Amino acid sequence: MIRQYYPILIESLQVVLVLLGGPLLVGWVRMLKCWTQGRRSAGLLQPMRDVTKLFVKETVLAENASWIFRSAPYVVFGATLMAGAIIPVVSADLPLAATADIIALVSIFALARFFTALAGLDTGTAFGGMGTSREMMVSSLAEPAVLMSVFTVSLVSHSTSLSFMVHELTTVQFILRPSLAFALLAFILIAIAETGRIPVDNPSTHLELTMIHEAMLLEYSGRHLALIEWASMMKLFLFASLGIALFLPWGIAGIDDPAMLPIALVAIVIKLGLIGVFIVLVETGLAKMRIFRVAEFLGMAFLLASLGMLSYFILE
Amino acid sequence: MPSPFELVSASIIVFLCISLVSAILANHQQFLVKLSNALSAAACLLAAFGGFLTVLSGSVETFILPIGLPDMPFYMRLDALSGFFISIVGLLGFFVSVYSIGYLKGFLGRRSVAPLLVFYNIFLAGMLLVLLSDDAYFFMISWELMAVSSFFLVFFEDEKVPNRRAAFIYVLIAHVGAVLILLSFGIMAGFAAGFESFHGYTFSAMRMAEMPAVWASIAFILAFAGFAAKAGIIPLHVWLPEAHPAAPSNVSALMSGVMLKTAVYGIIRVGFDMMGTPQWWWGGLVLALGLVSAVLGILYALMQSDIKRLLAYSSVENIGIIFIAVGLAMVFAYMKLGTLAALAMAAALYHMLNHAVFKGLLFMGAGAVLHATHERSMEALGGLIHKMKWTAPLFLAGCLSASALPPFNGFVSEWLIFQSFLLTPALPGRLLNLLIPLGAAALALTVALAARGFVKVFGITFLGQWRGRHDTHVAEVDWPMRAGMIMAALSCLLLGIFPNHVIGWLDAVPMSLVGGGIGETAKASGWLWLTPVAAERASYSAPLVFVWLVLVIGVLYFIFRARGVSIRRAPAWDCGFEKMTNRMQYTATSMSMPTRRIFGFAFSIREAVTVVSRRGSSLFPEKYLYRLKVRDHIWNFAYKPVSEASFWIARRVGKLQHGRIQIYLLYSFITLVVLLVFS
Amino acid sequence: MDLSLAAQINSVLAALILLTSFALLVQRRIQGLLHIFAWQGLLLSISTAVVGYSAGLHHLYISALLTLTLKVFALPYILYVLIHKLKIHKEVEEVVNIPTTMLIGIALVIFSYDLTSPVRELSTLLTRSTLAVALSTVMLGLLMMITRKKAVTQIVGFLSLENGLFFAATSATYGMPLVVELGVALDILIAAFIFGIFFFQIRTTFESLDLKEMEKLKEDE
Amino acid sequence: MALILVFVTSLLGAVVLAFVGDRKYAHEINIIGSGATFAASIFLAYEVYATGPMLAGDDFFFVDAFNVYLAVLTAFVSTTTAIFSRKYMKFERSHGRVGHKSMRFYHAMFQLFIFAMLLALLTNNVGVLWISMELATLSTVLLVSLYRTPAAIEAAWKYFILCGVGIALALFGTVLLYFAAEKVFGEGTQGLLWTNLNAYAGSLEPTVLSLAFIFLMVGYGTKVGLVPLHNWLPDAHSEGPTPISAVLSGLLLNVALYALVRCKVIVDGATGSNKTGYIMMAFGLLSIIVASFSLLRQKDIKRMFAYSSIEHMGIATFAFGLGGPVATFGALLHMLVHSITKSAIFFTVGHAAQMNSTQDMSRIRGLVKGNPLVGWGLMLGVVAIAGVPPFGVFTSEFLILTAAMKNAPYLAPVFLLGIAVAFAALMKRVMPMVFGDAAPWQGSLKASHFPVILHLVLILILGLYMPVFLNDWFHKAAELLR
Repeated sequence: MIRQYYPILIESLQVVLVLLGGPLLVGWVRMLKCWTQGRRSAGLLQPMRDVTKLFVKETVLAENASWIFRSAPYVVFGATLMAGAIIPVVSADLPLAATADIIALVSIFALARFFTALAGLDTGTAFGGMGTSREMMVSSLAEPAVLMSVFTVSLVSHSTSLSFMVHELTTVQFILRPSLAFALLAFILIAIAETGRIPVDNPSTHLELTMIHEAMLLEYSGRHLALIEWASMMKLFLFASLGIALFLPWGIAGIDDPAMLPIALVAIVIKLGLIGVFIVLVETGLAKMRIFRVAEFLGMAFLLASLGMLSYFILE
Repeated sequence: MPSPFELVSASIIVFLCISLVSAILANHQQFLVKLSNALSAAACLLAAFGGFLTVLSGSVETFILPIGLPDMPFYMRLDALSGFFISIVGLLGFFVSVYSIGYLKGFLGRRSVAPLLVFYNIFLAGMLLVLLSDDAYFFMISWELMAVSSFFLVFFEDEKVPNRRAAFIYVLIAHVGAVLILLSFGIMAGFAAGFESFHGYTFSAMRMAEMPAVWASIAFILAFAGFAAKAGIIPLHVWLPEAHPAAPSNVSALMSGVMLKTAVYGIIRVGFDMMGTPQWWWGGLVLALGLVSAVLGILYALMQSDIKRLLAYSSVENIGIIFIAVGLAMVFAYMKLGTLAALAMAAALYHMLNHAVFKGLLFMGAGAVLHATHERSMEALGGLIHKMKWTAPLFLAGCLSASALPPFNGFVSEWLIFQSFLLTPALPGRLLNLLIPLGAAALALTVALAARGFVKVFGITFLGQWRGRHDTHVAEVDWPMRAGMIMAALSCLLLGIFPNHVIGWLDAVPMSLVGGGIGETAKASGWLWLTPVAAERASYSAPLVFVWLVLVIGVLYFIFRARGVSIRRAPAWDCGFEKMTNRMQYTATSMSMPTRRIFGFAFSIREAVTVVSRRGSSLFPEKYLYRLKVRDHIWNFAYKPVSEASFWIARRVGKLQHGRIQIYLLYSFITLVVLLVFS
Repeated sequence: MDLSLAAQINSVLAALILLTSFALLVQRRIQGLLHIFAWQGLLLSISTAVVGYSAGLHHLYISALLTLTLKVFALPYILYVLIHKLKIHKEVEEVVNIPTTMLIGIALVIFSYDLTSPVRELSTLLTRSTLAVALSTVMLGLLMMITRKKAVTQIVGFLSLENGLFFAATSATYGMPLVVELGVALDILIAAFIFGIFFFQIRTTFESLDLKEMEKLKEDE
Repeated sequence: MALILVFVTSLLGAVVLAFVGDRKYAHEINIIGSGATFAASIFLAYEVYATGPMLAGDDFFFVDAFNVYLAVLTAFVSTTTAIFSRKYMKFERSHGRVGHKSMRFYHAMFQLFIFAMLLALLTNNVGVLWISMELATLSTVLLVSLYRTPAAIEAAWKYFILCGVGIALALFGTVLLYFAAEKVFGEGTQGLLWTNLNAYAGSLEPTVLSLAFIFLMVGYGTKVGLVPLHNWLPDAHSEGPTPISAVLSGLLLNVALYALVRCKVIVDGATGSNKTGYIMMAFGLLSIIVASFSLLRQKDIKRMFAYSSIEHMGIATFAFGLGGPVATFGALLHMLVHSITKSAIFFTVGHAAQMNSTQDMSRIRGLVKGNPLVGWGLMLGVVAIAGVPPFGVFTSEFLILTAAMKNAPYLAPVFLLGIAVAFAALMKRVMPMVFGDAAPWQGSLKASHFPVILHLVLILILGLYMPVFLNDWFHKAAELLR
């Protein structure tokens, strides 16, 4: 009975986790930040409150906004949620994980970005265009880099389908590989860029000259904005758990052993918490880069990732 | 039930008849446009169907046409490979022909469309003949028929000097390429039967021929160079970004969508079929050039502000991607890895099919924009999404496929190529081993850049506000044009959603060439899941992705509908900026500025800012003029020197014709003496 | 007379012909040019006659006669008349100066001797040495055409070149078959008329017979 | 029988036209005369095809596969040229570029020229071959200078002198041939008959023959227009009346090459080596390269196509030098297709020049607008001559190139270079002339389209389908020349 519904259960659990996890992680990061800067924090649930507030607010649409502008939030949210249904967070045994392997996953994120970018251009404002242009620059360097780093992992684990990768990595005994080290390094850099954190971008700014991701969203309001914000929070969460799944998967429940789940939950919470700490350290430690330094930053990430794959082919 | 071969040949005959009729009925334009395009559409369907059946059954049909030299009739052969390409030609030809019914109306009254119709049909016939021909002579004839007819199509609007220039460069490179191919055939024929008779010219004889490795390589290199020139591989691509914009859009759709593929067909035919097993470094060569073309192609594309030029460069990129896959297939075939070779080959074929469809769609869309606005430069376009309610979404579908985003078709084939990269085992030769990861990296970069490029195309052309000085009256195009684009867009989606069926269908081709297939393993875990080799290695389910997206979006949308919170329209906020004008938008040039900064080394960029100031005082400038000229290096590095050199030689040679009769007599005298001495 | 004597006569004539063609090279005055040319023709016809007599080939007499009429009387006369009609002033102008031309000429003679040596070995004729002379006459004629500036002198060179050919035809071989002889003679006659016409055309269009006028047609720099 | 007719008609035509002079039906007579010759040549061809090679007029004439097709070709092209020259010369006459004396002269000489070429082709006597070659030259010299412009006279003079000298050298070669033959056949005509020489080539003295070949090569090579003996050709072709240019480069060059090849056969037979072949290949390649590069910088339209003739003769010469059945087949075919195509081109060029009243290519524009058939005729003709299928020129070039790739692969790149450059040059020049907007000064005229269309259709057919008899002839001829 449970057995046959187990896949559905685990999948829905996963989806719920992602939906809630995103805002929570962001809240956690903000809390930490406040503490480090010696401010009183708004609490763990603040992001969630923001989103719900936005949902009830009225939506204002620019006059010449087309259907692209209106549909973009839905596409973004849908795509991100799908990614959420694929990346193993607590259990490697996701029925939907086979829907899209890691390459497909990357391009699902790309799909979301594609529409955000179009939305930025749609209203024909100066800032929208600027945001789009910059975002596309970042992405056009970040995407290949992320692909390369995951390639390295998938070469090691002889698979590109996430659940099998996790399974493989958890089951075989651990050996330190230079290629993986490179890949991990690259991945961290890219994750920062992809999720629009300092030093690449600053999610909490609306200062015209520095913003990238926000610039595209300037015209959004109400539920559209809510969807996008929520999606970006989920994205942070997902990248974090993707990193976990690829580079430190220990603790994730393997193929059909539900008994493992509680431990897995605890493990993931701890890991995410640590990642949050890491993010905060980085963000308080560093300042935002000039826009064209970002290119070099990402170029380095790309280089590292390629080095990882090279070293796999040459050394291992 | 006629055999596939009969279907295809019937369509060829129809094409030739149409071109004849069009020549005769030259002064019933109105009627002619409808009739001839409708007929060609029908003929295309015939051909496509024939090709489809051939691939489906994996059958081989041969036929000998008793003309040509009496000792050397025209041999024809319809096998899975040619069948596949024929079905591509037929499919896109069908869409485009339907589209043309509307598109050519734009020319009526301005100029006679008779030449266009004549050469358009010869062009289609020529491509089919190339795919059918089975001996060197007939192949060359069909090849040049294709080339020359398209050459006349390129400068259909012949008053424009740039068009003529484009056509000239095109035909020159095409002809040189053709001669190279001819030379390679010469080698093969020589080893097949010597030159005591004409029987060495048939492909079957060449297949039999035993060639020493050196000569085989020379022959392959020659053929490859020739075909690469046609395919527009960098550095032989220069004709492509000139010719495609110059040609009428329906023609550029065909040229870019299918003509380039015939070159790939040639390489596969020679490399896999006629040469037997390829040598490993051939694969390496093809792979390397493919990579270069892919990356540089898309980079150059990003710099363009002319829609059709941009699309043309993106064709260079896609051909590069196809070559990457073909190169991998060659390497695997050399290593006798049947399945992997089949995977790479299938990826290549699939991507050709996809590229044909979406690039055709995009060019048709560009044509629609051109037709509606008479404007090709994106700098003067914008906001068309409000005026062209049909074209915009269709074009968007094309862009999504071209930038390899799920669930559209472009993604599937590129995914397969990535898979074949990741499945590569250790290879012979350190160079290749380096090439594989670099290749993967380059491909990844290409895909990302492509997405960037197509955001630019769609965003600048269709979104925002009209950038032109005065807002011209723009109307949506008529139904035939829409129909053509709709069909293309639908097939983009379907090819993306049901990859298993497609792969299962085209599996006959790799089966016949590399003796392996992935048709079975691909749908091992049901039609829903695409698993190229095994579910453990990789899996992708396009239908689910599609359904999921539709579901989520639909659900959310209806939730909000149900809550019925009103949406208020207001002027764009833009951080409180006031008096927004359409000149404040980002333009195509400014969009691509970051890329220009990052990848500047790849171009020759000339920027100039001139300050126009009132009354000479530079303190209060009236306006700034910004001029930008971005060209690819290849022209200056490779072509200019050659042409200058040949003119230099020409001048030297001209001095021979000195004008003084005594000198001429002296030539004869010296010749005589020299000959007498040296014999 | 016996063959050896005929051979001696013949080789003497050969030597004389060679001499005349050298004389053509050095001659500065057009009048003199014509005279020398006529002499050359005469020598040619004599040698033809001698060969014909000694070998008892009577059709050679005909060709001898032809040569006499054409080369000794007709052509020189035509040229003479033309020169007077067209008032060509007397001096010959050369591109290369005379001594150099002489040296080149001598080199050519040596060259043609060397060239025909294998042929001479196998020739069984009494006239074998003459082939070399014929060849060198041809060469010298060509040389003359190259080194002279006037249309007339070119023609004279051309004709002496043809003399060389005749000499080869008659004395190296026992004369070509009559058909050919006649044909060749006819051609030469026509040629003579044509250059006659030409001189007038050139004269009327260019006001001179200097070839410098006729260097317009060329590849422009 | 037919043989006699062939000569009678052309000679008679010459005589009659000499008397008819500038009457208004002179053109028609000219056409009829050449037409009759053509018909006769067809009969002759039929006889030969039926009965095989034949000797006639006590061995004075020899007709075989090799020369009979050239004879038919000559008669055919001369007929179409006559048809073309009807309208063309009427235009020239009405625009006062030629007087009535010159018209008389033109027609008579035209027929005489045809006669000379046919004689050269069909005779068996090497001496007579030489004579008729000379006759062909002399009969065209004054046609080249027909317009009496300084340029025309200069061109004619150069033509006269250069070809005269060349031909003289060829005579020396012939003499040497006879000199060698004499020792085998003794006195008399026997020693000059090609059939005999060919039959007993083995017993002729090789040193003499190789010496002779050099003179023949330089001599006839001058008339073929091989570099560096070619300098008369561009001038003569560009300055004469266009019909003459058409027959000069369409026919005379062929005949000269024919003479050369006939001699080559004998010499090869005697020496038993392919040294002659190498010499011819060298000349061929040199001609291809020099001609194609010269094409690049041409301004005068007829001059350009003259150079293209040099290039194609070079190709044919190269192929003959290459030897082997396929290459020789290609060479023979190339002679055929080149003369058909090139004459067609000259027809259109003539009209184009008349329409724009200039031969300067920069002043000829938008022919398709002015006269579509002339425009497309020129375009297709050039496409054909540039060696693009499905036109016949491609067929021969295909055979030659592939054969070259087998027998002399190291030469193929040079060949390729030549072809590419020539193609580029022709296309670059012709596209603006044919397309684009018509020049304001462009006039209209009654062009004679029939010959052009006929030639183009023929050349197209030859590219796609070769009649069996032609194929047999080429094979026989190739046998003969190996």
